[in-house]
Amino acid sequence: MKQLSIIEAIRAALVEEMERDPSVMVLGMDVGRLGGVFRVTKGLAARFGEERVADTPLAEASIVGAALGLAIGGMKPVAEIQFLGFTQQAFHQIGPQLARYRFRSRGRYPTQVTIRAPYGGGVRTPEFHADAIESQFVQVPGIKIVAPAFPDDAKGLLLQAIRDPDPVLYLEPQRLYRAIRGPVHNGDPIPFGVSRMVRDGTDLILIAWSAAVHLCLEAAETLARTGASVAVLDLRTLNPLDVEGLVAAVRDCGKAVVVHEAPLTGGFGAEIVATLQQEAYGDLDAPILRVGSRDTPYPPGALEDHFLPTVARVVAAARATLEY
Amino acid sequence: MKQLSIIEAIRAALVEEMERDPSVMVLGMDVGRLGGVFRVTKGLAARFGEERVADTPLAEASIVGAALGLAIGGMKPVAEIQFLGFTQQAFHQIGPQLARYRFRSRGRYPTQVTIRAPYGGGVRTPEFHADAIESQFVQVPGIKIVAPAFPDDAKGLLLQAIRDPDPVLYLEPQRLYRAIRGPVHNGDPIPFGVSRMVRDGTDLILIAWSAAVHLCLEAAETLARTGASVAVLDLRTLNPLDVEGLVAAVRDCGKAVVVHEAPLTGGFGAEIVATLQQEAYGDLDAPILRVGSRDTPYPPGALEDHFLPTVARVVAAARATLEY
Amino acid sequence: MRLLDYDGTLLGAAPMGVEKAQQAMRLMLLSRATDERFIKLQRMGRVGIYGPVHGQEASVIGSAMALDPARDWMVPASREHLAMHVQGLPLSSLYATYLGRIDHAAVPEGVRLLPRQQAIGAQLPHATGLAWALKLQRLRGAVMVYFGEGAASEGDFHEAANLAGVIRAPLVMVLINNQYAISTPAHRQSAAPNLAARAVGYGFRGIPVDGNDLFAVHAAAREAVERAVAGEGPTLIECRTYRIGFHNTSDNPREYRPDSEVEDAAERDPIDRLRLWLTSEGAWSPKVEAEAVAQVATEIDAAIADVNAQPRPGAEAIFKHVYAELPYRVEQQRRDTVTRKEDVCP
Amino acid sequence: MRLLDYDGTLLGAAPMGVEKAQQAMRLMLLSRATDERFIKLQRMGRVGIYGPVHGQEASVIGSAMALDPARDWMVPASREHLAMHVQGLPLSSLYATYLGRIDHAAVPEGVRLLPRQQAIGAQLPHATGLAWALKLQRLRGAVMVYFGEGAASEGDFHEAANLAGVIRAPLVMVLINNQYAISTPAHRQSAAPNLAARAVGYGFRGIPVDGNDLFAVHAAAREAVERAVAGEGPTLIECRTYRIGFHNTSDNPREYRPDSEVEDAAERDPIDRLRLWLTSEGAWSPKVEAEAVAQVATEIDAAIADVNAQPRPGAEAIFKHVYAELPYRVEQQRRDTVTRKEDVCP
Ligand SMILES: Cc1ncc(C[n+]2csc(CCOP(=O)(O)OP(=O)(O)O)c2C)c(N)n1
Ligand SMILES: Cc1ncc(C[n+]2csc(CCOP(=O)(O)OP(=O)(O)O)c2C)c(N)n1
Ligand SMILES: [Mg+2]
Ligand SMILES: [Mg+2]
Repeated sequence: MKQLSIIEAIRAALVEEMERDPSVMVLGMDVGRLGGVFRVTKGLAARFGEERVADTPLAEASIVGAALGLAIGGMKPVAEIQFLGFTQQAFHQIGPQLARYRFRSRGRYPTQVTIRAPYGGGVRTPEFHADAIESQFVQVPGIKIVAPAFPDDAKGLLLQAIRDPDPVLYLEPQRLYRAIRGPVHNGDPIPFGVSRMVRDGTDLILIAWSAAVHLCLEAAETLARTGASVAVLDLRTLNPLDVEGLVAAVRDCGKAVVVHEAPLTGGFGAEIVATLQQEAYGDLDAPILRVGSRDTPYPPGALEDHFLPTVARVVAAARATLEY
Repeated sequence: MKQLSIIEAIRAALVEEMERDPSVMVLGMDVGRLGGVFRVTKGLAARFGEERVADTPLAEASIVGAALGLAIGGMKPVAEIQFLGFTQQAFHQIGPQLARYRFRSRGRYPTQVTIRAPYGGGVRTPEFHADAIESQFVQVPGIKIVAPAFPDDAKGLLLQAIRDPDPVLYLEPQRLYRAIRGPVHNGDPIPFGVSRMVRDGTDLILIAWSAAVHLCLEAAETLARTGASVAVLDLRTLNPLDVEGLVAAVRDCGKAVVVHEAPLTGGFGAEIVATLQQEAYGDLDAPILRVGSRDTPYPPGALEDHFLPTVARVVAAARATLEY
Repeated sequence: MRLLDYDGTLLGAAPMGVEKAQQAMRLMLLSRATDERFIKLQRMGRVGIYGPVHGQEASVIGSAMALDPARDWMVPASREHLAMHVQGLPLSSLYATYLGRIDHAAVPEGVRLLPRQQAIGAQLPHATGLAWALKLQRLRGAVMVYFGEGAASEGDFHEAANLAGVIRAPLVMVLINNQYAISTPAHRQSAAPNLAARAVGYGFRGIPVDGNDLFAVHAAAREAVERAVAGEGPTLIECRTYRIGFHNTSDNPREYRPDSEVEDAAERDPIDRLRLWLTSEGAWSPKVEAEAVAQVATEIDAAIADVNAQPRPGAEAIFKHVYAELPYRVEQQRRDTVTRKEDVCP
Repeated sequence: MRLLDYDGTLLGAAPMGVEKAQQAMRLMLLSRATDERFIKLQRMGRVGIYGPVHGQEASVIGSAMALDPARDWMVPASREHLAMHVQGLPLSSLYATYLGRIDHAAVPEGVRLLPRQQAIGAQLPHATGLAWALKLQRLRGAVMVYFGEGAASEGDFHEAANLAGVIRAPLVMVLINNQYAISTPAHRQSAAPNLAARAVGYGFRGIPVDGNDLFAVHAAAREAVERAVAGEGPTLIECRTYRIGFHNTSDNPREYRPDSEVEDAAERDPIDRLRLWLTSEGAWSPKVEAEAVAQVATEIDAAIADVNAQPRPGAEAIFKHVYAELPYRVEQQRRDTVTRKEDVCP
């Protein structure tokens, strides 16, 4: 099996889908000749032409709004927003428009649009470029949210995103883009709403998505050295949420910690805790702690390690939970 | 003491602050001669002049962005966004700009801006006009979020909002604007971060803010008829959150239900549950249920009663909790 | 640009024959009668909120009639009711929105029309994208998008127009400048005396027209559509008209504008002007008008009766079309809502 | 608009005397030397990311010098480094941003300057609001705001400009059209050949100038500032220049533009042009230049040494200035972070 980086896996999915279906196209800033600021779409314009891999003006709302119009007109656009932080400029075209257009048109205009955006910290970016604002989209009914942490999932989930009849926000872990390589199947889309146990364990489960999964794996490894058996669950998609998978995992361990890169308050961790304490109340042996970033703006790169969750903080929360 | 509607209470606060401080001004669509689509600012332009009560073009991002610039230049703007749903058009000027400007400028430019916006359902508005998207702002460090449910609080909290050195999003319960009247003190600002017990009870506590408080009061009344003693806590501000008040309230009752108008998933209810199950775990005698709107787009007015939380649904959740 | 003078004198070549002008006249009467009927229904509590077209009929009908519904698309804002009908939406579907039958209000398969848009300006990038899709698929056709002078202040307008220029989209942007956005007058909306001139900043043509002149609007729109279809890119048409009615049924314009201004505007009524010309051509008379008015009333009655015969949507409707397939939790909510059968709505 | 020809010939009246032009020349050299130094520091891993001004010096310096720092305000985007210094920001504070001393980088009290903006275009409505504040308080002064031709595609540009027109804000909008937004060329950014013409759509003046001509930029900016201060409203100045350098230190322009294009542009170098004129006036020579270059290097050294003498911010810094007073939970987080003393940063 091929070993790919996440960038390569995403590119492979785009190429496959564009080969398979002529209505699939890519649009966004600098996605054409340059191949995007991270070179994710490198080579696509040369291969599929600049019409199907289209550079757009610097205007996020029109990228999303036009993608919706393109979808209504029969295309299957994959729009790149250069960094998730800049989806804020397009916010009114995502939640109230793209996500609701099927509903508003009573099913006449389903909107098969994928929005790809890199996000997350750890790479000393300028302001806005690392903002983990996924939870702001969780409260937008109608749009699915996907956040892979491994090359294989990156590919399979993107295949599904592009083919999915609903709009999808596909979050790319900037920090892992080239940092990890892994086997990538030459295969089918990965269904949404199915979490994955990426490490087994019996004492406690760490729940995460995107880059935070790797933080959890490190923390679990550290904890293993002191004899704790810690599992790690990768949610993979935030909407649909794998409620059954979560409940089953917590039932087995009785203890859980949720870890995410977004600031603590109002992060998607809150939803997971609220769901679990309702659906698995009887199985819980301790409160579910959350480890997130600090409730401050994302600081300049040199200070981000004070802001982001660290292995040490995950380990500390896990220990507190184990000892509860 | 004067009996005022919420609209009158808000207007009274605006008048008092504009009298007191010449740098306080109002801007927004139709706020001048018309007095706003709900006539909240009625009479202000005549009284303070059209420079201090300024109609703006139809462009939300520029209203918020200009308010920030006005504040940097020494004014204390109170910006009206016609409906909270249209803050989405200004989203990138609120979270990443207004809320972070103090931080970005390292304290050089504190941004004393109030954004007022009506929201919430129950009045059969067109699309977007009822959207309860407050939780999207909860994950924005730097901006305070205020949501009064009574005329007295509406006035006192708005006085505080305008005087507060930090930016404040002030949410007005559209449904209650003229529906209730109440005594309004001629007095001081009400401090943020202090919840209020609006009904005492010992078996269970209903936690809410804005219009949902009244839903809870009705539900508590219904439950009282079957012998349950149900308290109602009005949060009043979502950021800062009165964690101590919440914990104390839950400690007394052992059981709680959170009620809000926003769709269930990712609503601020999740944060309250996650906070309480961590901070008051030992005091909880049942899982904390949440009652919210359905996880769908806000439907056309004629269907909103299927979407919104109802007294019946609050009562059902409370009963399930009481019987747990 | 003006082709019909206030007194009905033709100032250039008529862009349509007498028969088509008669048809336009009937549509304008239908538009005005629809306004009257729905204002009445609103006052009776049978309609939530309604925004009349009164005064803007020439802009709305003149432009809509320039499209080929079998080839071109229409993207409305929210006040172009009858344009939607001209594009192929059955009258009863048009009315169904106001009468709470949301599924009946849906645009039928085959009609190239998007739903009404309540977020001012948000439809503009959709229209650009749709026009782009036509171009990418080498489909002959144009997209016409409506918006007000208020919407022209939104960032969405700018971004959509600029993108349309860059990709040379087959797009016709019809800006209906009715002088007001709720209470805000056009001069407080922009310091630019000529909004059509904004097109220069996007690299395409802008044309200001007398929006109360059906012929001028139609001629400008037809040319713009032809240019779009021929691959010559977008056009911005500013129809200068006046909102004689209130903003909507919750509005009272006396709070912000003098009656005299409205009376002045009423003297330039677009229907009067076309009637004068048609009459001078011997193609209209009080008798023809009376017949047309009666026929319009019958059509409206029939359409409303049709809507009223449709079942009112129940709880199920709020879960339909949210996703292709409901996720776990939403499906749970649907079952809860539907099985409780608290059909609390009227 | 052009005042200095490519060969340094003066085509009209010089908008500044020889001495001021020498000062401008020194600032442009300082700008270019700053670019070189920070690119070097970035390559050494001491700076995260840096975007050079190379090629745009006349636009940046010529406009900045038109402000009266004791009266006027400047709102930068992110590439106008030296303009910020001209406005009164000490060189060491300017450099501190790149060297991770965020508190030292703050704009000192009394300097009428906003911080750099990383969200493209977002500063534009702030500038309009600030200009509005001056006007409301009857304070004499103008606000100058910088942005690129890429930023001019954002909705924020449109909304800010339109509002400025309506309120006749004392605003000078300096659009630096350096032909690229990262890899996107200006013709893919907009189909409009003349971005200055957008001003017409907002009811104020737009002036295209040769952005490599210090005199033209300065004359246009000075007139615009004067008009703003005199209450005559906003001006949009489009400085047409070329980004000779890369977008930033992570960019490689060879991936998207031919070297020949850059070489062509380099022949219209703004520094060369001013040097030719100053030399022809007998006010510049290789010797003067050598002295200026040496002095600039000394200034840069001193400023960097000053920054390096500042303490690196610790964990405490991320909680400072989030609110006037930290709410309960954030205060808890602060205590946790600070007391653990995991000072993990370098
Ligand atoms: C984004 C947004 N902001 C505000 C509103 C509230 N609103 C509804 S109609 C309207 C005025 C629209 O003016 P214009 O675009 O000129 O269209 P007209 O009503 O005159 O047809 C406003 C402000 C809205 N619906 N959407
Ligand atoms: C809102 C937003 N979108 C995208 C980006 C990423 N980005 C950074 S610089 C840049 C290009 C800016 O071009 P222009 O405005 O012409 O300024 P220049 O870089 O040429 O000085 C882009 C797209 C951003 N920082 N902000
Ligand atoms: Mg209008
Ligand atoms: Mg540029």
